[in-house]
Amino acid sequence: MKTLAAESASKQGTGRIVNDFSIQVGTVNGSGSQSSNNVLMRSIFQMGIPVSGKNLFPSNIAGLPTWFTIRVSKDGYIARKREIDILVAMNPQTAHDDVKSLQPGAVCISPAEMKLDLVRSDVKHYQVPFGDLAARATDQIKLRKLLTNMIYVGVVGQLLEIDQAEIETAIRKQFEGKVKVIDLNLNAVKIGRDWAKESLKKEDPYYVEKMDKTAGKIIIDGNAAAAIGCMFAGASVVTWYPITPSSSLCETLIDYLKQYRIDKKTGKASFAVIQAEDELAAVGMALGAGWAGARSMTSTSGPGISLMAEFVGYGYFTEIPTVIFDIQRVGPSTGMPTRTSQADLLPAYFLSHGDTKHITLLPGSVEECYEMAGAAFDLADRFQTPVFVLSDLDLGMNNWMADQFTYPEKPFDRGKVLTAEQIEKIGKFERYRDVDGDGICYRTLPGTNHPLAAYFTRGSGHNEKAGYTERPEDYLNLMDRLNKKFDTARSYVPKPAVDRNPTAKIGIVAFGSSHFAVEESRDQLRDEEKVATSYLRLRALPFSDELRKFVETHDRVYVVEQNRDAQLRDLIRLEMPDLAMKLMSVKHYNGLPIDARFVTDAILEQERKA
Amino acid sequence: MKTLAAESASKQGTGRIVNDFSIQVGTVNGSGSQSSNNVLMRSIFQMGIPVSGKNLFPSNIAGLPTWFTIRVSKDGYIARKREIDILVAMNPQTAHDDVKSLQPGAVCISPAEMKLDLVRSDVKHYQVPFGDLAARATDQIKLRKLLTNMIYVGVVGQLLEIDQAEIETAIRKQFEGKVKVIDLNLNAVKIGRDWAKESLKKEDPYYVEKMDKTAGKIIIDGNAAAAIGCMFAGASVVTWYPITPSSSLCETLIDYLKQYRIDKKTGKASFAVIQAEDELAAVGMALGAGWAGARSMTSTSGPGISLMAEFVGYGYFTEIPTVIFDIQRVGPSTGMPTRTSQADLLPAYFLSHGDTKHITLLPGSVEECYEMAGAAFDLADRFQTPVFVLSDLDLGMNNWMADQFTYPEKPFDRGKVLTAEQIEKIGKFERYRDVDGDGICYRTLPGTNHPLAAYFTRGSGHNEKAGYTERPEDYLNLMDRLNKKFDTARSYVPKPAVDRNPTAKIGIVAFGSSHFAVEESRDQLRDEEKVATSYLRLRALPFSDELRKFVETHDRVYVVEQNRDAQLRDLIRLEMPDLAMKLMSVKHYNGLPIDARFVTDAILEQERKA
Amino acid sequence: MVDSVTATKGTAGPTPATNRIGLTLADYKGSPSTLCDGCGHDAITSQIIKAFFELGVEPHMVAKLSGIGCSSKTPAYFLNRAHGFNSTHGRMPSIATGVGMANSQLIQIGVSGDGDSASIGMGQLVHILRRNIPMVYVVENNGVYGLTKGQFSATADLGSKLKSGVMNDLPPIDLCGLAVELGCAFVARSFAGDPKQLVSLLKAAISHKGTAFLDVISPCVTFNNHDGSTKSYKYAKEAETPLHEIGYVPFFEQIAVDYEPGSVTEVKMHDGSHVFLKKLHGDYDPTDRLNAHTTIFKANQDKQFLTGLLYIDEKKPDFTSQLNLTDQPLALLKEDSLRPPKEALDEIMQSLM
Amino acid sequence: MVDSVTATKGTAGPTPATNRIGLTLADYKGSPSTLCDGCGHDAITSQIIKAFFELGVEPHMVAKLSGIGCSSKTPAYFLNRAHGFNSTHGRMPSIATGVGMANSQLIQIGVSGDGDSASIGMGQLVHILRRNIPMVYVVENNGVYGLTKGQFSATADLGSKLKSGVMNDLPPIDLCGLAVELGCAFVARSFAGDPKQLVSLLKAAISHKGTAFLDVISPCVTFNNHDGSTKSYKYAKEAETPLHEIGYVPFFEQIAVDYEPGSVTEVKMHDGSHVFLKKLHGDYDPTDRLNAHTTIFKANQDKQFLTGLLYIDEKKPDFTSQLNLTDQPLALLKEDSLRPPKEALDEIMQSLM
Ligand SMILES: Cc1ncc(C[n+]2csc(CCOP(=O)(O)OP(=O)(O)O)c2C)c(N)n1
Ligand SMILES: Cc1ncc(C[n+]2csc(CCOP(=O)(O)OP(=O)(O)O)c2C)c(N)n1
Ligand code: SF4
Ligand code: SF4
Ligand SMILES: [Mg+2]
Ligand SMILES: [Mg+2]
Repeated sequence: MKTLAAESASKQGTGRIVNDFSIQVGTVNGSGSQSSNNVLMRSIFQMGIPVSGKNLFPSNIAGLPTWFTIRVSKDGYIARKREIDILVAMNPQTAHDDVKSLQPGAVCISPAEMKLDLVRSDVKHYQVPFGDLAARATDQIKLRKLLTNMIYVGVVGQLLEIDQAEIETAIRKQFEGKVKVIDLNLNAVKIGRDWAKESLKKEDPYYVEKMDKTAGKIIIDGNAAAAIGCMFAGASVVTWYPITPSSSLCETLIDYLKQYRIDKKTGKASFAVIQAEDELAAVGMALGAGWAGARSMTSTSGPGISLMAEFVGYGYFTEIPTVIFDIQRVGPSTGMPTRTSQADLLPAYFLSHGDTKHITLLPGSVEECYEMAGAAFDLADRFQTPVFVLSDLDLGMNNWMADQFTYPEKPFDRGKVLTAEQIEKIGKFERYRDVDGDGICYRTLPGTNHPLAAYFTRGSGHNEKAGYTERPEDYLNLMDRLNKKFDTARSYVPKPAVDRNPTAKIGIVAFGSSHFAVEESRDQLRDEEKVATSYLRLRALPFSDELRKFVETHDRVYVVEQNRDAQLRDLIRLEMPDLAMKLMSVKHYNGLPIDARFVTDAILEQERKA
Repeated sequence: MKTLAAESASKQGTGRIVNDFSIQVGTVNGSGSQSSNNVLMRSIFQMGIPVSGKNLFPSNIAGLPTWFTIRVSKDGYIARKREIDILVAMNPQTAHDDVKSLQPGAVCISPAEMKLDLVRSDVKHYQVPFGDLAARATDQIKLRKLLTNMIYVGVVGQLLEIDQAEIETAIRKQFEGKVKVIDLNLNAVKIGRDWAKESLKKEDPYYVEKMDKTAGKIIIDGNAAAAIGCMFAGASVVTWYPITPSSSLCETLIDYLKQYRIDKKTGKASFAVIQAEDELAAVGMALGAGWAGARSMTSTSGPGISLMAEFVGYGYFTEIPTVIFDIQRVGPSTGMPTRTSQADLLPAYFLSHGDTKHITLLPGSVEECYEMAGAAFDLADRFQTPVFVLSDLDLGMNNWMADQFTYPEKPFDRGKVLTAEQIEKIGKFERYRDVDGDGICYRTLPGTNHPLAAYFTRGSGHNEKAGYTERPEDYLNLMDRLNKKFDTARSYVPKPAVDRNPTAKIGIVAFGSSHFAVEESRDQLRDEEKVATSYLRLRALPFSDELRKFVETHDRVYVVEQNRDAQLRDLIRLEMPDLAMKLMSVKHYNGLPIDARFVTDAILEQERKA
Repeated sequence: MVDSVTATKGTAGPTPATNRIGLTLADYKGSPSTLCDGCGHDAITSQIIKAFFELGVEPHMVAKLSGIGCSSKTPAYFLNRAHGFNSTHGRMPSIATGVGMANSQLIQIGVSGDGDSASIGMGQLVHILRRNIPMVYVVENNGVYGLTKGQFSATADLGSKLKSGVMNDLPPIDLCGLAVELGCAFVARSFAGDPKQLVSLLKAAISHKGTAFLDVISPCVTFNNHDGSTKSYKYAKEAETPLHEIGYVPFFEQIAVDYEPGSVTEVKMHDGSHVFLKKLHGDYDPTDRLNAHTTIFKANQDKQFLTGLLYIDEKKPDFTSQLNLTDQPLALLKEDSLRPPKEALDEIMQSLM
Repeated sequence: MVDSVTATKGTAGPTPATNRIGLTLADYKGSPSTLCDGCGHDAITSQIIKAFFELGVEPHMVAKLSGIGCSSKTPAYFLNRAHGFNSTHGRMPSIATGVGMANSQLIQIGVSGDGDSASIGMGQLVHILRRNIPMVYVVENNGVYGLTKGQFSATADLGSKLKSGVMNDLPPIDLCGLAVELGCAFVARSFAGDPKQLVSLLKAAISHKGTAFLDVISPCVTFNNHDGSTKSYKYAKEAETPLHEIGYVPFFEQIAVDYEPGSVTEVKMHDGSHVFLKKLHGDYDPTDRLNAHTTIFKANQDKQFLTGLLYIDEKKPDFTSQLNLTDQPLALLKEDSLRPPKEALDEIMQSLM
């Protein structure tokens, strides 16, 4: 897997490099290295230094290569960085390739017996007798593998000068309350650290130093953030079918719901969770619940989206609220289930046969995973339609530093629901009549105690009274109203985030997890190449006015996305055919998270031609 | 249902109108009027006069209103005509609305007891004592309903002066061999005709007169045509799940296969047909069969396409040939199952999550339903991918006059399949290696007796050797090759049919069943408004060069299609963003077949603004 | 006649004009049917209307669901005052599951067809039976796909013939056998041509807490009512072998039973209603799951068309109860119950720092 | 030991280095497994390799299929010389059906998981069993979704616990019970930890013409091998109750049986092979479908883990034979058989004029 640790930094050995490097740990999945990597990351975080963590894991359960990368960035960059500065090569299967792909001058920490110094002499090797040290840490053969992971934490800690106290705090947090485990691990770290202090001579430039940039910040993945958002948005019927990388959203949500949404006194739950038999059933259950009035949701990934196609079209046509998370992974088909992608944008937006399109939210940070979860429920209820939230594996499953989430101030928007009393007052009720002229009709919930309240929901042609019809004008009326409703949604969905640079000739448009790479790339373009850019981060479909203005006011607009077919670029072209030729494309689609250098290079290359 | 017989012709009562009018029969479905309407249509056809028949039926089995429209056109126009000239109003449920929607001067034939003359006096009424006449035709109460239908055939025959001999021939053909039935029906026709001769005074301008424009022609629906195409293309595994309006394709195919593809001596079949449990299974079976080397196919409509989404993406990604017919009906969701539409273009083309796109054929006539069925199998085998054939209800289920089909001259193209002998010679085999540089790789069939022949098909990431991979470069390599293959397909798929008018400033682009309305509209534009047009009929996706040239060489190009969202217009805009603003849209999407007047009006309206 | 069980207290005889909540039969009707004249489905619709009327169920508390097919159109033809949901082909069970979670106070009745449930819907059928979601699940079984013009379905009997003469050469799926196998706690078979039995079974099904599964043979007069069909009126009438005569006494009526000891089995339903099964041909214990299965198996072997309450287990926990939901339906909960307080968010944030 | 049945003619004892077609065991191997060390699925893989080797099946005439899951990865780990098809989640049966139609000479073996077959794949499983498509269908049943990290599947026993302590409160689907209910003509249950029984059952399954269904308990060491699991090695080993000892004599070996009369049941397979069932605990007639069902039901009631050949009916017609296809596989037919002559088109055109 030579690209993974690829393109190591060509840092020169002169001077100190402080709080600006990346560490990659290559291990075997199922070997328990996750705790150690977490401890390493958190210790640095606790020192006030911005960090982010990316886990590159295989689509199996145990025994295959895994890489965990910690980026330490004093400037707060949290996108993937291509260059690996410090490699901890624990996996004999990949160690050779991993070390080969480093740039001269990088650091390699490895088990002594691997003899990686024979593979390359132009990187700085620290060779560690992990076996001996692990034997010192425990008598139990079984535990040695696990503790070896903590030993490298000690070694790295010593080399980088991570505060030992912070490592201790992180370990206590990691193994909350389990005293024996904590002691064992602390001891292992110490063994590693002590050995390193005595035996290694620091001959590389990498150091951490305390800062104050993480105070009040949290570390969280996007799926957990979305789960929290769902809970506070009042999700009450949650249906799901396990699939990577979406499962952890519902699994985390279940944990939180059990903790915060079961009445302490009565033991009664204000939610129902169902593990469905598949995605067709999951979305069917969500639609049934949405129809009956619950705040319903489901979460899936690409293959699930495809399976939901028929039902999602049903939801669009019959106007039933529900929220569908798509945590995108690499497609088509099964694709690469543990790699990231943004290639479901177009398929989700147009999901189902016939003329359909769906409100689609595009969170670009863990904060937005939290916030847009809430927005999604409100929009689903307001527009009585399935709403997609498109996250991805990088955003959903990796560790991101973020500001604390703020408690939602706005009350729920439950949309246009008529009660028996209201019907009584109005004296009539027609399910699919556009009373307000915004394309959104009133609905009633089953169980409403009024003789006029009931209506019949059907995926076949229906008139304003929800009666069956095959009349051409009824159909036109319905389809045109659905279009009008969709237009109304333009001003309700989250607006794009725009950073306009008045001197910039070129603009960048991106969405979702590409955001942090774009931010960093803009700095690179500015600092390295004196290229000023404006930036519009799209946060939802359908588009709102800002996008057109943005494109109009720049000479060229680069649409950065993580798919092969330039899906967002194309959707924008359809929205503004008159400006189509201004739209350029930057596409990153090899399954790894996009990085700033890629964006910078791609833009510069096209700018040279422009 | 007032629109159905809507907008009757404002024909004036002066002079004879010969071979240029439309007859609409309003009945109840399940009442057996289909035979009568067929006899009526065929009698005129046999007189050498171009005809076409459209059946507007409800989505149920018996008891609801149905309309059958026969268009008689000396000029050979076979699209729907909006104006009804002669109404046969047999259905009391709709008769009032039907007659109300006629234009002054139209003809209305109806049962006397309905007293439709009281509804309107400005149309020419012929009131017939159907009950009495039916009683004369038979003693059996049960049969009277059926024979009533033949009585109106007699009445219409007399009024229009249809040759009685042709009616007799048509009846003999309709009830092939059933002597008693033939006699009964002939007698009923005669009763109607005789009564009309004696009792009615001809007071309308409509007549038929013998011509010679149908010699050697056939009347057929597109589904039957496609079925014939499939049989001669060697379809060997046919899987299906019943759905309107697609079922008749497979049902007709089964009949033909039984007749022509069972060895007369051994009784052995060169085909397998499976009625699957649903569309997911149907397409899975087709893919399994295609993978194993059969010429496999399935046929469905919108909801089925949605259900096939996951598997079709699998087929794209793993490169398995199969042919999928989508006989489009009105969506979204269940929509209007017995109404026509072209709104699956974009959903089918992009079907499935991730970056996918599919070769899609767009037959525009029954001849092409036949020919493109053949082409689809060749393309599927050549490009090792699922190929869509998009027909629709209008094309697939209505009666079209056409030239006889020609026997296929080209041998099958089975694409790049290696035998054991070939592998032996080459000495190696890699399933996903682009040996020829066209993006298309070689495959082997299971059962190939060579140690190197086997490979492993998977929807997950795979390298050139079909091995499992999560390597970024393997994925890029695969996705880019699939794109290259798709590009190769541009020059293999059926080219557009272009009729360029050198004086024309505007062009029209259309596909599928819109064709005949466009042809007629062009004549209207030319004859009535002196507007010259060029015409490009698209016959497949991906696009080939001709389209760009066509757009480039016209000021404005009207894309005529039968969906709400201008799906083809948008796909063309994506293909040529530089010309995006030239593309205008004409959309007809109320479920009825598109008609020439609609196209003409829509173009003129926009031309006025242009 | 088990009807005599209730007759002793005078509730039988001509149906009264209004029921216990003061509604008339008309209040339980739907829109006019658009099915073929004589279709078995319409006969079943009538009994559904009657059952709800006689039980005095509040119509607005009913949710009526279906998939796609002629059978699945029928919810439009009963209970116009109830919300209806005509879903997609074969997917009614998932909709019912969602509706049941959102509002467990609704009484759900779902109507499906043999194509809808035994072909495309098989997966969802199996899983709703396994979960035991409270609802009445009626399959209007005619052995063909009516709405798509008469192709065989997966319940068509081996050797039965289409009008065209095409013979079915695949074995049928016995939906009751399957339901028993999956542990469904209310399994019954009936016939559209046996309204008396059907209405009693429907009432019992409505009283049951959990999935009550009814497989009702419902002839398709247009496509499967000819000689050679085993789902025709004629065949079913001749072959029907009721296991017992069924009487139903709702919870709001007093029971005054008058029968010979040992001749009637009594089942007490969840809501306090009673079902009485008067033995016809020897003993049949509908609470014995293995026996139910054996009986179905043997009847099929003997080409017998056995009807009645095949299996019942009033103790099996239903899915909704297991979830221990708030008393108020989830669908009606407001922000105060659905959004935890700010302290909860603070606590979570703290844990992530 | 029924092995003694064949031992008398000396074919037992150490496996010979080459089989009857001169291939070695290595010729039946696949790529190295990437499953967890100790996973039950790997144990089953070994027996699949052995069964094909010992039967001397031409590997290139095998098609190996699967859905998605850890279990579904295993076709990559056996028979590298056979074409493989790792399909989508739960949809292997439809692929197998298509493959079987296209080339009925292939021997198909499909491996699936309990999630793959009993959840998302339930509809297709039911329908392949109903159609009786020739193939060996192995479910590697661990009661959890291994590949997605250990959620309960629909075969998890009521009351069994996840590591986290979460309890399963839904009843399991018994796949063998279901298969018997659906008329599957070869139904067996086995255990990854019982290689001897498994390999015999696999060989018998390969000899069977029609769908041979094997439900093999296959512990997931990572997510479902703890105390409280009813799908752990420990639990299965302790609970396993074999119905009989199984011996298999392939058609190409002579039978020389040596047993007490009445102690062994013999089944003759389609291909001329023989299966011998040595009674362990009283009589068991695997050709009695009702009894098979009753036995499974009772074993479940008694929480007994019963293994062996539960049901077999060598007379049931399989789907492919019913179609009366050309002797040459459809996939290999050329234009001359697939395209009717010009006269046929002329005739059709004539009828449309
Ligand atoms: C996904 C999908 N596939 C196919 C159809 C077409 N279709 C409509 S009804 C039906 C079969 C109905 O049969 P059944 O459930 O037995 O109902 P019946 O009409 O016999 O009462 C089918 C296949 C559809 N509506 N949706
Ligand atoms: C359509 C779809 N949904 C979900 C998944 C995710 N998924 C992969 S394997 C699996 C479950 C596998 O369980 P099982 O079949 O029991 O196999 P095991 O891993 O236990 O052997 C799931 C849900 C998927 N691949 N495709
Ligand atoms: S076609 Fe058959 S099932 Fe459908 S309405 Fe008519 S009789 Fe009933
Ligand atoms: S997770 Fe379980 S099923 Fe999957 S490979 Fe590991 S042990 Fe086997
Ligand atoms: Mg049916
Ligand atoms: Mg499993």
